[in-house]
Amino acid sequence: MRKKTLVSIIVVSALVLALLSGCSSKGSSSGGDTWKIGALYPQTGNLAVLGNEALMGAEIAIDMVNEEGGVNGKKIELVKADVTDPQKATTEARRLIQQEKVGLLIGTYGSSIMLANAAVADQNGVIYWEGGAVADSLTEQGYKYVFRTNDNTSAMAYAMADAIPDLAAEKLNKSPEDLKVALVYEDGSFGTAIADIVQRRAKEKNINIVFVEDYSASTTDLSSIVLKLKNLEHDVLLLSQYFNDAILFWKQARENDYNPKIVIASGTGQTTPDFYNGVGKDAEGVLVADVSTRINPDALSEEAKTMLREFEERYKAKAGKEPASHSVRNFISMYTLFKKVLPLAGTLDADKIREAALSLDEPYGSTPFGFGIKYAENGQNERMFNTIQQWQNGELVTVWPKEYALKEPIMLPLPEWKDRQ
Amino acid sequence: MVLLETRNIEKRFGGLLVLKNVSFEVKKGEILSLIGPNGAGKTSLFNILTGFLKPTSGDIFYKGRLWKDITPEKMCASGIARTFQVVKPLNGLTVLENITVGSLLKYKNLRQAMRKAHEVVEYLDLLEHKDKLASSLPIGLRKKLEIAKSIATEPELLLLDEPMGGLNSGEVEEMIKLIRQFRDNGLTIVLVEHVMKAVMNLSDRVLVLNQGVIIANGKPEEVSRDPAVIAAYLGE
Amino acid sequence: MSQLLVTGILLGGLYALISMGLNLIFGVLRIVNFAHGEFIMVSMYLAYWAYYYYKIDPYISAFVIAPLTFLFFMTVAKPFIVKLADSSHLGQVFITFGIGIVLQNLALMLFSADYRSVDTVYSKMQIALGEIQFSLARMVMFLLSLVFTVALYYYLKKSYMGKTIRATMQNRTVAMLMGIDTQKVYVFTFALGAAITAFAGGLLLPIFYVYPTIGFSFALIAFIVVILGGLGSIPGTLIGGFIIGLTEALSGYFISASMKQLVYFCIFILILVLRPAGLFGQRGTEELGVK
Amino acid sequence: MTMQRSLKREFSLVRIVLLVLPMLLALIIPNAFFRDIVILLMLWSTAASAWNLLGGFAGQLSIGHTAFFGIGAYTSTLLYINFSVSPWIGMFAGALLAALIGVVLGSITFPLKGPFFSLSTLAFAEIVRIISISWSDLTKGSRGIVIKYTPGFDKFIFDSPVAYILIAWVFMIAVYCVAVYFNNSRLGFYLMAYRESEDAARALGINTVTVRLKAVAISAGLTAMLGTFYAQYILFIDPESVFIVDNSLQIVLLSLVGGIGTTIGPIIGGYIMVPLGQFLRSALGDAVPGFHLVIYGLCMLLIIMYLPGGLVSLLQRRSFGGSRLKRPGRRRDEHGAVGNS
Repeated sequence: MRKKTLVSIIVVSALVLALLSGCSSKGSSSGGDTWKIGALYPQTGNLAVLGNEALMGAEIAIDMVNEEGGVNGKKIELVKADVTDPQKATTEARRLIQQEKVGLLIGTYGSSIMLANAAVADQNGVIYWEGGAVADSLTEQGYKYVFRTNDNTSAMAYAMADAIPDLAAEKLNKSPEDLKVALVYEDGSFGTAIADIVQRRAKEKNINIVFVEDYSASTTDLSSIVLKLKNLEHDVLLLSQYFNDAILFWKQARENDYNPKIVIASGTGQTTPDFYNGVGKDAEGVLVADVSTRINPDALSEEAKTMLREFEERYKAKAGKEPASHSVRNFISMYTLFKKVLPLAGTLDADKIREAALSLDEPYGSTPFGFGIKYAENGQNERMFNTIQQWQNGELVTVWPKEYALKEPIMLPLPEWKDRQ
Repeated sequence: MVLLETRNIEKRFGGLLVLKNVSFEVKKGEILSLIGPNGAGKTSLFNILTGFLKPTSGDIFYKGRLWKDITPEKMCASGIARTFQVVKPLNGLTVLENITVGSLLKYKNLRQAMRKAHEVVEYLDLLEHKDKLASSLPIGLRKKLEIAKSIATEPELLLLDEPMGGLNSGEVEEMIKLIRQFRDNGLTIVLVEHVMKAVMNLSDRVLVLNQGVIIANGKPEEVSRDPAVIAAYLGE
Repeated sequence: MSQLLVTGILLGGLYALISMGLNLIFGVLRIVNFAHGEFIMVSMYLAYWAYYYYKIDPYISAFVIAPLTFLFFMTVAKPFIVKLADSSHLGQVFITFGIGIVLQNLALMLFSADYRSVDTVYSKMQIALGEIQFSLARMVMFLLSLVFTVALYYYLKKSYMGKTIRATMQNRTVAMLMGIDTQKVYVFTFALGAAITAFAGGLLLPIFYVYPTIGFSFALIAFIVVILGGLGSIPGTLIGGFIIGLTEALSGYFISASMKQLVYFCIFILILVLRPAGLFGQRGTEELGVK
Repeated sequence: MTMQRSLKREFSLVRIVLLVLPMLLALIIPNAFFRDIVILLMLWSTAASAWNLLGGFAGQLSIGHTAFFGIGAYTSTLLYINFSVSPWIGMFAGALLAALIGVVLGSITFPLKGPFFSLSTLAFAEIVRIISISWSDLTKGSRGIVIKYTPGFDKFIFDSPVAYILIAWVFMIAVYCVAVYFNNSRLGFYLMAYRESEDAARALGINTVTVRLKAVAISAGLTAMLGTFYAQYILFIDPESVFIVDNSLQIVLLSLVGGIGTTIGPIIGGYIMVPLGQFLRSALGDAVPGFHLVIYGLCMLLIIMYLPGGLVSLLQRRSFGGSRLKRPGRRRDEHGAVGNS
């Protein structure tokens, strides 16, 4: 009998544990002189790299705001949660709202997590402020309280397709119609989404894609695709890859002496310093479609420049490395939220915030990406875009479009491997 | 009348011929002992009769009809129960439950089956052990449980594979009594056994198998005098 | 085409090498080691830090890391292995799976999720035979897999320890009766397997890159290779590696890269059903120590 | 007699309390997060006991059950999205499909034992996952499917968590009753016999093929129904969340912690591990990334290594978990080939 009670005790205590895990809300709920904000980012598992990268960007923005005395005198208190899949995202989002009494949710990286966060926030009448994930689907759900300052998949895919005439056709002196384009992507949600839109856009611009293939990012070998491409006559290679596979692909391209003439990648695998660390000098010349802070300064407002300078100092101090676009995205989104939207709203009330956000109207160039700010009814910032950047001596510099270009594109077409050192 | 009959059963494992045209019959109500040196093919024969092995050739007649491609479950359902020389108790279950699994063959309803199993338990006086886990039993009781399980299926023909192997003399005596009881209750029994004492005073008929061939078939005392048999055991 | 075959074979050698250790642990000891991938991951990190701090080349540090791993399992982790050997296979799955979780997230805590790789001179070197190209690093992996196969094969066949290991694999009880200290054999074999795995991990570094969750995909492949080749059969593992390597290259090339895993999983199930002992395992061995 | 006694045990006071407690607590405490945990807890406990029907009673240790879970989720969702079939109906369609696939898989992998069966189920689950990704015309691939939030009973979507709590609870009780039935019926006894020794079972007239397939079908079907529940609760499914191997392992882990092959064990396992994981996640969420999983992993290790029979082994003499979780090879003689051949 004693054992029975023992087990029952264990079970009950576990349930109490569950209750606690909810009620163990740290600090007071929103109100007083702090505002509690919930941060839902994947910090473990496969999405951890960019999840933590993105979170850091948000944290820096909040540090800055707090050091300057907070929003209308209210300090921002960030409550972090590790969400690695939709189920955990749903649970944690509920916890932050119900238990931690956060007045607002921010996130994230990874589209499935983003969708889960947004759904909970919108159901609970709380604002969800997206700072990193780019899937278009976020703003296609008819949510009322969901906003995204940064770019979306379409912007990225369009940039990839639209740059082909200038960066490929011109350099190879062919007309865009005659170009043969190959498209390779990882079959995750991001890669698939990019691939779909790129193909649609290419058709509009009558650029003909002659080869399309996908693969699982978890693979340990990509030689089969590399060899297919090697035996395929094509001028441009479009890539949409995650991390490990981006490095693996490029390493194996060299191993198998596959020499693409022009490579335009979407901004994930090839965007971060990890890619350069991974493949070293071989990264030189690779084109990447992404947002960038390495753009022509003349296109930026003074505020944007100072904002960027400060961010980069803080980031280097914090992480000891160069920031990737994902942290900057979150930084800018959160900076906009805390510096522009919340002061205007003066409260965490969702409708007030929505009102304030919709009323914003800032010209292009007012953020370090060159974005303006003008939210559409569906919450998407319309004044956003992607540029094409290129790896030049270890850093990504914008080379397209002209008005934002920092440097001229080099190595187009790419030299053969044997001619590289 | 004849309950079970085999005609020129032959079995080879690869090149090795373990049974060579083995033909014999089992009459209803008798105790037939199957003896022979190790490796004579006794267990193989059992496995063939119960469908655990397919014979290379030869026919098996049971209750007058020919049985093609037989399986253990079919044979058991038709009234042939067997025990294993290396006993196979259902370790995770209690003694009563072990036996219940057997009685479930005839009694679909668990409650009846358990009641039936309980009778078997009393019959084999395992009462004080009925709630023990099979895995916790000593070898003597395991052998008994092995038989109890098969009895519970209410067979007509019972194939016992060395039920007395590893038992002490006391237990052997008890086992002999038990087997005789079974026969008196109308069961037909085929017994593979090395304990000659048991074979001699139990069996109505003895079948001697040597290197896959039947070398003798008759009353115990005749067989024990048969020179071929003595040769087989002592070796030329 | 010839290029494709070469790539497939080289990949096969790589797979064989990372599976060799698992073949000892799972194939011989029947310990279902779900932490195999994490063993690889840890050794890759060790190699990485050795390179990062002391500029020790992975090919050299591998020769240090492997013995260290061996010692670690012979001494510190010994009681754990004994415990593992006594649990049911399901118990083993989850003990090792738990260890996997712990290791993976320790790595995350300590080293962050960043992708780390080394840039050695040879990691980019190419050898060209006419049309056919291949990377030096992969070639080294391939050759070493051959060396290991031969060495391990003869070790298990000829040496006394090898014989006791095989005896224990055949029948633990009998081995015990024959006065073999089966516990010692278990620990030794496990440590040996772990050491080989660690060695392979170090060699992977110049070709791949390391991050906390890299293990899983390797582990799955290793299991497939071991079962395909035959449990406990060292040459089998080599062949199994080649088969998977080629399957991956060919199906990826002729069907589709997204389908190649599908293809080898199907092959895996087929082999399991049609010839559970694997291509080169002796029949019936798959039943040993398994209910 | 014995029968009633065993039934009394299955519905003893302690157990009834155990089974009802979380549901009641969740109803009393109007705390959405707590309710959320209780719902997930009941969901996974139920999934674990559904697995246990096959893994525990029949000893077929599948680590691919997420395949059935996902098949259930996708079947009902696709029927709902494309043909606006009510998920209530879709749920049974999914169960049927999963059961069929389970039977096919079961008959293919019939000869496999121990780890080989487990690995084959793992491979099977991976195959299903890959198909779900690449057959994107049907499944929308990796992008996953968002189920529009439109409350309504026929739509299986509710605005109040109470509904989900009750449904999840009914599922849990239903599956518990199935487990009790297994434990006290011909089928259950035959499965246990098969688990303990296939030869002995066959010698006692048990058609091991059919009983095993029955178990697979029931287990797979019930798991699939839970997949539907998951989809309707989270309102978003994608291959990475419903077909991922972690689900399979989680399901087995709960049974293992609670006590395999027992009726109440898997449920207790869920009661312990789900809140634990959640507690660590939220308590250590602010700490270094990964910390909470390290702790979780360690807890899991301790329980499995030092309580091989699961928590239930504290409760019952008769949880063969202990005897199961000893390496069978130890008692080679009982698992050797038939007879002495």
